[in-house]
Amino acid sequence: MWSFFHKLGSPPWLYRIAGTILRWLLPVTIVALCVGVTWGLLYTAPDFRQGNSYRIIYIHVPAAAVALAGYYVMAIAGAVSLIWKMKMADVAMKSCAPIGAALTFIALVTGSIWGKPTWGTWWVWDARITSMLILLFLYLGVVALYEAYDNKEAAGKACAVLTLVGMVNIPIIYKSVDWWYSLHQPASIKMTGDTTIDPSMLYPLLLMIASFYALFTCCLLMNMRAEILEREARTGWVKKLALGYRS
Amino acid sequence: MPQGPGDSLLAVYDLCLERGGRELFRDLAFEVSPGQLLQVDGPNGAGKTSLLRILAGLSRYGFSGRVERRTPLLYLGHHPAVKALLTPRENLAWHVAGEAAYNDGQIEEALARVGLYGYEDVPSHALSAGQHRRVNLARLYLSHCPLWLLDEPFTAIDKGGVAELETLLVEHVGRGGAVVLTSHQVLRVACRVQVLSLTEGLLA
Amino acid sequence: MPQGPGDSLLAVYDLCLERGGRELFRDLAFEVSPGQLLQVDGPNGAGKTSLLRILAGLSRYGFSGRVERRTPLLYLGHHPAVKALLTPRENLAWHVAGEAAYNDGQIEEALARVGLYGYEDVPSHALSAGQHRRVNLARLYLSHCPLWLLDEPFTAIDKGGVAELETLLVEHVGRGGAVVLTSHQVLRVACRVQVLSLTEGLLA
Amino acid sequence: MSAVAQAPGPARFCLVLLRRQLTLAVRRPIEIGNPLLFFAMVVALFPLGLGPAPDQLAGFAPGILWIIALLSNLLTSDTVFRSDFEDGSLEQLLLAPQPLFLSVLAYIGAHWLLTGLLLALVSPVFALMLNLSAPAVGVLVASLLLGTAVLSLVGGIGAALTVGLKRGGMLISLLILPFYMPVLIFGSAAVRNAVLGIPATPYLAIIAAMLCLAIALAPLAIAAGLRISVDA
Amino acid sequence: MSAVAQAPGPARFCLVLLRRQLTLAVRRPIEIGNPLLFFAMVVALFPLGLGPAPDQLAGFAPGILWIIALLSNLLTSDTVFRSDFEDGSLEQLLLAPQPLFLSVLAYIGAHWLLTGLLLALVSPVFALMLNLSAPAVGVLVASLLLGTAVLSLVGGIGAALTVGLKRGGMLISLLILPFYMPVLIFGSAAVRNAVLGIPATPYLAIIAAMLCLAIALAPLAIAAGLRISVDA
Amino acid sequence: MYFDSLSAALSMDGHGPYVWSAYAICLVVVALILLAPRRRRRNILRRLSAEQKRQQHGQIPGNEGK
Ligand code: HEM
Ligand SMILES: Nc1ncnc2c1ncn2[C@@H]1O[C@H](COP(=O)(O)OP(=O)(O)OP(=O)(O)O)[C@@H](O)[C@H]1O
Ligand SMILES: Nc1ncnc2c1ncn2[C@@H]1O[C@H](COP(=O)(O)OP(=O)(O)OP(=O)(O)O)[C@@H](O)[C@H]1O
Ligand SMILES: [Mg+2]
Ligand SMILES: [Mg+2]
Repeated sequence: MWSFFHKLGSPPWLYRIAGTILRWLLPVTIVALCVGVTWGLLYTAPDFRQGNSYRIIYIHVPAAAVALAGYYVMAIAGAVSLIWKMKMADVAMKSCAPIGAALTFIALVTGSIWGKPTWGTWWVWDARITSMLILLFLYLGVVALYEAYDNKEAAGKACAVLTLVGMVNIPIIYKSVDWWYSLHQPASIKMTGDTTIDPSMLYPLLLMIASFYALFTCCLLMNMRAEILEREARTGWVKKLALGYRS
Repeated sequence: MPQGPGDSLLAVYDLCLERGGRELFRDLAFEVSPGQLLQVDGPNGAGKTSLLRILAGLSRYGFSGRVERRTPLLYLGHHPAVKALLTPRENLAWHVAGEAAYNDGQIEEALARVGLYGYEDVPSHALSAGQHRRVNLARLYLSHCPLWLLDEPFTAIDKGGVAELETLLVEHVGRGGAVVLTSHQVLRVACRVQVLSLTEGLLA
Repeated sequence: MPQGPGDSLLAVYDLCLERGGRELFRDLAFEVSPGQLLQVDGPNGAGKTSLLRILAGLSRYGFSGRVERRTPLLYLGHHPAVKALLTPRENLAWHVAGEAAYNDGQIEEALARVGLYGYEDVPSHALSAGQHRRVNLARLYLSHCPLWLLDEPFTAIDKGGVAELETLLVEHVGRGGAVVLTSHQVLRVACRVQVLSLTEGLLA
Repeated sequence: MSAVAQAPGPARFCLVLLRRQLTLAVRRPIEIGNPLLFFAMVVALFPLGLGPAPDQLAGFAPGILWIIALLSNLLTSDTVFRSDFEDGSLEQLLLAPQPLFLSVLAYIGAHWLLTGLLLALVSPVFALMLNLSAPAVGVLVASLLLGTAVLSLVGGIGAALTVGLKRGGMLISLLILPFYMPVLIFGSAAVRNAVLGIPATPYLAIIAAMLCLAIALAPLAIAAGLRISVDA
Repeated sequence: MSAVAQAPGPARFCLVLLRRQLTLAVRRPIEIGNPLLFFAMVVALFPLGLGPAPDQLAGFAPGILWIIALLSNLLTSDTVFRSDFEDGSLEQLLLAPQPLFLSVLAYIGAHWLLTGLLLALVSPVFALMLNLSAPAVGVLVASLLLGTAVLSLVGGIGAALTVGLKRGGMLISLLILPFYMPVLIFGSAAVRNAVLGIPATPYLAIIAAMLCLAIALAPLAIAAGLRISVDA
Repeated sequence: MYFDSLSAALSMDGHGPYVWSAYAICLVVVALILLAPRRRRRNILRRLSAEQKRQQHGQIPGNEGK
């Protein structure tokens, strides 16, 4: 158990194992994404109320779900880095932020594109949508703070503090946004619709959700590998690695 | 674990520092004992300020090695920590370093000793460059910390001021204190000055 | 109207200055001619910086008297005018003083001469205190202004750097330029140094 | 050689810091008047920008007043530690033999006294300018008193994390605005309830709870942030 | 001894300054993104504070967008000359053998490119979030392009006058907000007209006229202000 | 396949532009987050290997590390 933790803390080991995982996970992810997209776009029947526009669900929901989960991954990594002073947790946390921001962005953009045919407007100030917007700000805040520091070790620590503060705040933010919305008007627009989802739509959706999780993992590992290299640029093992690299 | 003599005020083991891709020093190990006056010497960019900040505990990342601080210390850095809007008197009375509560008499005496008699109640931004730094140096006359870390304390100070400061350093060392300082000037003091040379510096 | 010799670069008539209720100097009158090296001397708070800013034309109120500037001048003050976010190279190439457009070769040479070879493209905030000031001093190697006004140019510069600067000053004076500078250090130069003493200073 | 003078107790040191910060502010009276003037002027901007329909304005007054209070807090948060960082006082504070938790609270307390408290005290004037009803004004003051304290504490975290950056610029607003939002929501909701005659105490209680949480946790984050900033 | 190297021509020097200012901004990409993010977040504050009713929001959208543009300009104006003052560059600029009028225009130009222009270009996104109608968006962009240039110029005057003060802080907002108001009034009126289908060009023409006036006069005031600030 | 023809698939009863643009944006963003770390890693390795080459030729009087 402890030896596993020690290994996790060792950059060369992590770098290598991430490479091994990526070697099979990345192709699988890409194939799954392609299959899911084709299935959703071309091989399912349209929704009886929303018509073909509902096909956006196959990217919208996975992106939103993974973006939400991503923040927790980031916060946990931040906590580990602050409490156990594990440098690799720092790296993981930093690597989460841009991916989370990108996925949140996808969820927002696809959502608002979807909104135009269904609600007739690009944007509404609904509780869930607003909290998604806030999530985007939270992610961008971490990215921006990290980039603003020159000393990357200090940057990691600063971001860890910020993420932890965010962790305390996220429930408050979500709760408050929910209350804010219920204050003003009844939910005239229901994103969920009470329609029980048809299995022919559910399976491609599940596949897409799974592949977005895999996508997140892949990107995370790739980002971590790059980050490890940059931080360890002066150590022997990276130099050896670079020596074998044809430019 | 290496064991230093119990009475040293500061001990440094295996200190290595790399900044901006250059190794500034490696495997630095020394102790500072009571009665010692240590001048850190070296050309611009040698790493004197970086070393002092590590000794003071302000830098905590980016170096390897261990520093043991066994006593309260007083650190004066490149920035004077003098608030332009406050008068010299207020600057000392309300100093954020919070070592002790000084009474008015003590403060006036310290200011007089750094040559600011008559300037106690002038806002600090209306002082000249040297006077501004002197406000900071007045802390040395008030402090009871055994260990002083001074980063170029003579900057902008005139000849008379430098001589007086040197006397003060000797007094402090004589009382059983210790001083680590950086300076590009040669110290003219009546006691032994140990020199720690950081030779890596500018390439010129 | 008093008439100075036609070839002086700077002439000062009847300069009086009072700051913070104290008279710093009165009826100051002198000329700076080509080939002259003038050191303004005096303890902290004597009014050296104030005088230089009046000579440069930066202070325009609060004094009486007349200053005639007959040539372009280069003023280096307490603040180095080095932007922390720009590299030394960019700092010189895009300098706001806008005296001339220097090419890359000239800039590299000037930086090399102040010992910043290899640091041309490091952001200036990652330089040490002395290196930061050296970027500013590199302008002296580029400038073609006959008259230099330098306010404590040796601050934070190491011994080697001070010696090189002194050589440069002598060269400049030898070429027919003139230098007015303040410094608390004694100049070690191989030419005549005129000293203008502002004795009023600290009361200590 | 033993220390002759005793270091002042933490409480006393805190008071000294508070006094120091307040004196610094009072040295430039303009600094104290500024948030108020900012408040006044932005209140004046709204009718100019939105068009002067008085009945609508009253409906929006709670939101508008709260948004302005929030912005004026946001704008001043950045300066809490900046000047101390630049002149080296912050280093000395970190080296001081005093609990950083309390010192930090003193800084934030001074900031709140100078922005939040003052703003809350003068807000009735502006509320009347926007036709807010009298009972709502009381709730407005109470919600501002509590809410701005939370804002100051949260803003302090952003300030601590960005103070060491060469150009923090508006980064701080990006970092802390999301955390400001709950305060805005509950604060304006409290006032709006009061306008409608519904009891506002639940909302005030929530803000008070947030304040307790913030007092307990924010100084920790601020202290950690300052240590990082001074190091970088 | 005669000057060997020629001083660059004023136009060339201006371009160098512009490039310098833009590089300084680009060195921290965060600086460029920040005004935009600030815009986005404050846009989100309004529904949170005022309530999410879409039709009402649309009515307020012109005013809200203009107020935010104004605030974000106000916040950044302060920094135009500050860092140059603090590191001594400003003194050197005043001593330079170059026309100060043009140098100052370069500084202001860079500020406008980085705040006004960028903001105008992204404003359609936020306009859509507040349900502004499509034809009004065009007018919004045009009015912002012209109006923010006036704001930058006027803001520069405030910045020049306050840069030498030990703690300018929000003094600048006090000085320049009154001058911002006409721009706000005409700018938001133009957009409101466009929403209602009334031609907006008269208002745009007025803003353009203000811009011409500002370009001719503001640099003079800024230059004078800088000389005073450096002296004090 | 649900659609009869390519044009039907493209138009999707009028919803085509929405659906396809959403997917296109998604594709671009996903491609970006996949390619960016890859490019970054390559750049680092390339820079390091170039640095080492220069050092072997003795151009930079740098330190040799551990
Ligand atoms: C910019 C606008 C939008 C945003 C930010 C947004 C955000 C979200 C979020 C955060 C989720 C939750 C995902 C999860 O927890 O697993 C979600 C789910 C969903 N969204 Fe959206 N959405 C937007 C627009 C839309 C539109 C216009 C529609 C369709 C009319 C829509 C339909 C759905 C559906 C059907 C789900 C799955 C619901 C569930 O399983 O709970 N969304 N969206
Ligand atoms: N802004 C100001 N307002 C009022 N008085 C000032 C101001 N700046 C400086 N003084 C006073 O003017 C006197 C001269 O200051 P000046 O900076 O010229 O001295 P200096 O000779 O350059 O000293 P140093 O060697 O310390 O740099 C000092 O006594 C100082 O108190
Ligand atoms: N923030 C930073 N980031 C990266 N490198 C830095 C940073 N600050 C300083 N350095 C580098 O570290 C080296 C040592 O700097 P330091 O300030 O310790 O020098 P110093 O000996 O105090 O010099 P000086 O005599 O000029 O004050 C310099 O070569 C400098 O380039
Ligand atoms: Mg140093
Ligand atoms: Mg001086």
